[in-house]
Amino acid sequence: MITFLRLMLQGAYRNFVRIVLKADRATSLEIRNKVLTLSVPAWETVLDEMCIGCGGCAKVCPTQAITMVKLEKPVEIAEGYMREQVPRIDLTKCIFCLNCHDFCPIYSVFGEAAPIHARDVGSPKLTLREILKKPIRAPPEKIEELKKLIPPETVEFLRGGKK
Amino acid sequence: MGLKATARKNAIHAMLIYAVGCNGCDIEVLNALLSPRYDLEQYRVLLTWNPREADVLIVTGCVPWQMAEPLKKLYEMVPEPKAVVAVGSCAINGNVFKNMVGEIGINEEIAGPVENIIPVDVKVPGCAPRPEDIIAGAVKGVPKLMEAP
Amino acid sequence: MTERSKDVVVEKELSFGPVHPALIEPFRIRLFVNDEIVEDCELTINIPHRGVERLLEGLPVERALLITERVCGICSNVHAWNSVRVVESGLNIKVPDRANYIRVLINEVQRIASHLIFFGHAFEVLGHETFSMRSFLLREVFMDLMAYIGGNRVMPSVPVIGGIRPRADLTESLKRVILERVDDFEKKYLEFVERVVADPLVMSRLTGVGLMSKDEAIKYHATGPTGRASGWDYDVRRMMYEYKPFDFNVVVLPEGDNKARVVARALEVIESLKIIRQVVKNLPEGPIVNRDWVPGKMDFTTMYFETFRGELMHSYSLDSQGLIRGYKIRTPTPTNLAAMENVCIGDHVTDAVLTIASCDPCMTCCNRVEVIDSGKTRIMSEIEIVRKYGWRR
Amino acid sequence: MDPVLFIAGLILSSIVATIIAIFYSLVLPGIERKLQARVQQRIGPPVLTPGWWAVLKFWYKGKAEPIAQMPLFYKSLIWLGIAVVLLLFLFSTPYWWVVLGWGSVLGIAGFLKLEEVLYVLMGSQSQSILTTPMPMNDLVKGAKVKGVLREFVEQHSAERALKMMAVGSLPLYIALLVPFVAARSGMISDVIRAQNPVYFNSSWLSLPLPSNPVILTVPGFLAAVVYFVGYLMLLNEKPFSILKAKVDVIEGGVLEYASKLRAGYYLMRNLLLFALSSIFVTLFIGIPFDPFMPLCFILNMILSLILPIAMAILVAFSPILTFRQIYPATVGLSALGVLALILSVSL
Ligand code: SF4
Ligand code: SF4
Ligand code: SF4
Ligand code: SF4
Ligand code: SF4
Ligand code: SF4
Ligand code: SF4
Ligand code: SF4
Repeated sequence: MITFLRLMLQGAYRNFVRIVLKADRATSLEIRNKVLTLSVPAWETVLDEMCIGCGGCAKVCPTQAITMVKLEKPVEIAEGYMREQVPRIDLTKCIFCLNCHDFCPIYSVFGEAAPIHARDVGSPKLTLREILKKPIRAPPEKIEELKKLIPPETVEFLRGGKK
Repeated sequence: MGLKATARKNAIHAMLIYAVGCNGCDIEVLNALLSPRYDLEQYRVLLTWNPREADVLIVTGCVPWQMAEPLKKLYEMVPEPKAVVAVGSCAINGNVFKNMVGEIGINEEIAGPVENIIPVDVKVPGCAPRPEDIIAGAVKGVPKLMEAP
Repeated sequence: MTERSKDVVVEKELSFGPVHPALIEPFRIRLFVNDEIVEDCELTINIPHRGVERLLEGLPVERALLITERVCGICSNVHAWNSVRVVESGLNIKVPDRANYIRVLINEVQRIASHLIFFGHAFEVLGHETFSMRSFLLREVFMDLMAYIGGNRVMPSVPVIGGIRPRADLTESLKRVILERVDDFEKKYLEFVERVVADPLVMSRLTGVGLMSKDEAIKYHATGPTGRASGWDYDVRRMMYEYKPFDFNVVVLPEGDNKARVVARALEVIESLKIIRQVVKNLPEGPIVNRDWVPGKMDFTTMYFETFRGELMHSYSLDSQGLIRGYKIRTPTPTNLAAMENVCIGDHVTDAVLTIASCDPCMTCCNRVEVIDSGKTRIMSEIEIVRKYGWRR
Repeated sequence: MDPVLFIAGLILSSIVATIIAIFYSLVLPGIERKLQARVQQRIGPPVLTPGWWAVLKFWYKGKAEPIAQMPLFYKSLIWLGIAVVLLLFLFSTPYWWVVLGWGSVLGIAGFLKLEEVLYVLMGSQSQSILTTPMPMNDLVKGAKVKGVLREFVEQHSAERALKMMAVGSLPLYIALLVPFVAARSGMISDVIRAQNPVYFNSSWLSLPLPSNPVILTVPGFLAAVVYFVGYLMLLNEKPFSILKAKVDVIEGGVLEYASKLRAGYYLMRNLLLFALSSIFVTLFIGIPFDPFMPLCFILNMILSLILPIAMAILVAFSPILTFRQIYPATVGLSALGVLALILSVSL
């Protein structure tokens, strides 16, 4: 009974403050601003700086949601290797199966931090250069499989063949 | 902006129809509606469960064949003007249930996506979409309501 | 409840759903009532059938968890985890300790989120909008944590075969965030629970309604908090090696009414918080994924798991190419369903809906019937039956 | 008074009162919602949205025929309801006090009862898609009980409305009697005379304040509390919203009203909300809603916010009660009302 009374008085006071002073309001004003200015950011689906432009993700996508967009200025990401294209995902076609994420060579071959994640989760702890330095650690059949999906020179490059 | 458009802009009743996905999207929609953090009501969108009262139908899920008929009926019940917001990858393209079939070829259980059954005005992609996407999507349906005769 | 008698005389039937504010999920409730008192209840749950088990037939096992995760958006992690546990046990894949710890962490985070959905739903059914909103607000903490760890609020996709997705690895700063949020949550949560339990109006609706005895719980196999609130001390987590390193209590309450079902979940949240703290404190160093395995032939393997609503079973075999054969899922709700149908008998209509909600239903299941077709028994899906025998209304 | 002048005044006062009541009552739900939103730690809708804009929007919505047994009858119930509430309100304004004795406890109680009957009629008419007629193959499964009447949830709501009519609103009627007993008369004019004697001979610009409002006496206060709970019951607000409990009967009989009819329903409900609050101020505080005395009716309107605000806060903190709790609650409240009634004889 005492607890009940204490809670009731406490609650009455708190809610009075809430009503009069808008105290401890939980509504996120940040989201409110974004919505009212029509600027909810789109999902960040591809981390352009990390991608090596192999085009594997576009090939594995079951719904053809990924198109490879040619870069205006190719970037040299490692000695002798140019990134010429980056993937773009059409989210209305995407089924969020994460095939692309898992098949992206930088993730699926090394099992390290994923540079691309269909759900805006890529914040790799390694730089691309470091990732590229590591030798490949996958069974040969897997590499054969990969060769079907991404250009063979890329696989060679990832294996450390082309330094 | 006439009185009609102003009135339509200032009071929007939204109804959630959960046409079977995985519970993920409908709970996110409820989150947007019920959680004080997102609070859809501040954008003048009020929750209703009555199709007779609704302006915006928020449909989630991939619509199995058993749900197709009820969905169509409910859509017919809503008086004009109305807008349909398809939330989630399930509602837009059937998600894995329609597109990642193993050996059966076509999954006959799914009559969806929602577009196959009722016209869709706004698509909110994601699995599951973030509540702020859902709110932005629901708000995007408003111009259609305002412009309707 | 009163025992379902053989020949009750019933005045009328009230049926509602599949679209209804109290259900949210599409299923049909048919209540047979005399005046306000429920005499019999039937739940039709076939609507959400998406044929998940058949979809999985013949898929490579690595891809399976992306579908199993979508069996359910409340306990996505549970389905993903249990489906990889099956191969892990069938093919003897050793999972690194660090991965196990993080799997437990995300599972307990999701358990709390799920129990808070339950409060949100139960209070909504009670008609108590404010408490419902408070539950949803408290839940945000864990949705945020899920987004930090897995990248998505609903589908964190943490487990992969042999470990966890690299994305979900815990960094030191994330650990600190988790502890801070959890401490802050605990304070607010305890206040909230104290407030709810002291509320005379809410308690007058919950106490003594929807009684389920221990025998009934066992008879209908009501697992999870539903059964434990009836005094049935059964929790699969105690038998799982993943949970061995952690110290937690299994909440068992003897009353078996709606109040007990609410309180049981409220107390389980506190136990889950305990586990989360232990994970963060004792997290071992080491690899997070073991990739030394090749998919290959595997016999039927069955794994049980304690989800947030009860016992979950996943079972399948692999053929020599590592493709899935004969996937089978039994989720907790179908077994709890029989209990739900029974416990609401003898109560008022409004209480009956509450009782069903207090068992925490979620019906995205697979559904099939056995048909004796010219002497042969075979399994048909509902769509085949309707094609063959027509749709009767 | 000259009959022609009187009738002109009657008509004019009715028009003014109606317009003010409609405009003002549509602000109340917004205030209510905003308060609840504050309690629920959120921003909530703008004040005009749930009332004003919603009604206008529904008014502009396309035509939708309700599914009902007798659609025409079902539709007319809404306009009937608005008329009943308006008359109920007008009878509590001074010009009507003398007309045929309607400005009395009988006029108010009678029209309130009529209002309650409407819910029963609406419920028995409405046949919404959300229940039995939903295209579902659930009858394929054999329930243990077969061949029973399949009832619409709205019909179930009608049965509940009937029960609420029988027991639920009793406290309100008992509480309503207290000011009349205290004034030893059945007429509203006598109630005001007992509480606010200056009112009858003050000019149109003055503000007559009550000298001995009944709410400040012990029985009056008890009755006011009982009146408040009865008010919740009559408005079907939580915790007594069993006949439109979202969890089973959804909105009950009003489920099928769409577009203009729904605008009408909102209007009816909000008018009732205001009428009951205004009657409360008239009877318990002694400040009538006199359309020809601006200060007087403004004070009445301000004071009549008390009940909706109290209601908003109570609603935010209460679950729906079932008949298991409503029966004892009404018995207790009626007893309290009777106590107030007995005490008020001594006033
Ligand atoms: S997640 Fe989307 S983009 Fe990636 S493979 Fe799947 S469908 Fe394609
Ligand atoms: S698979 Fe990965 S590296 Fe290759 S194009 Fe796609 S995102 Fe870039
Ligand atoms: S889109 Fe994803 S989260 Fe939404 S219902 Fe479908 S599977 Fe669930
Ligand atoms: S056996 Fe039944 S549930 Fe399983 S896939 Fe086939 S039809 Fe679906
Ligand atoms: S019962 Fe099934 S759907 Fe419900 S929470 Fe558990 S696993 Fe998820
Ligand atoms: S395997 Fe068969 S007998 Fe055993 S519990 Fe399941 S349905 Fe019953
Ligand atoms: S019973 Fe419900 S929660 Fe469990 S798997 Fe099925 S749909 Fe999901
Ligand atoms: S009884 Fe079995 S087949 Fe039927 S819905 Fe439940 S789990 Fe699925």
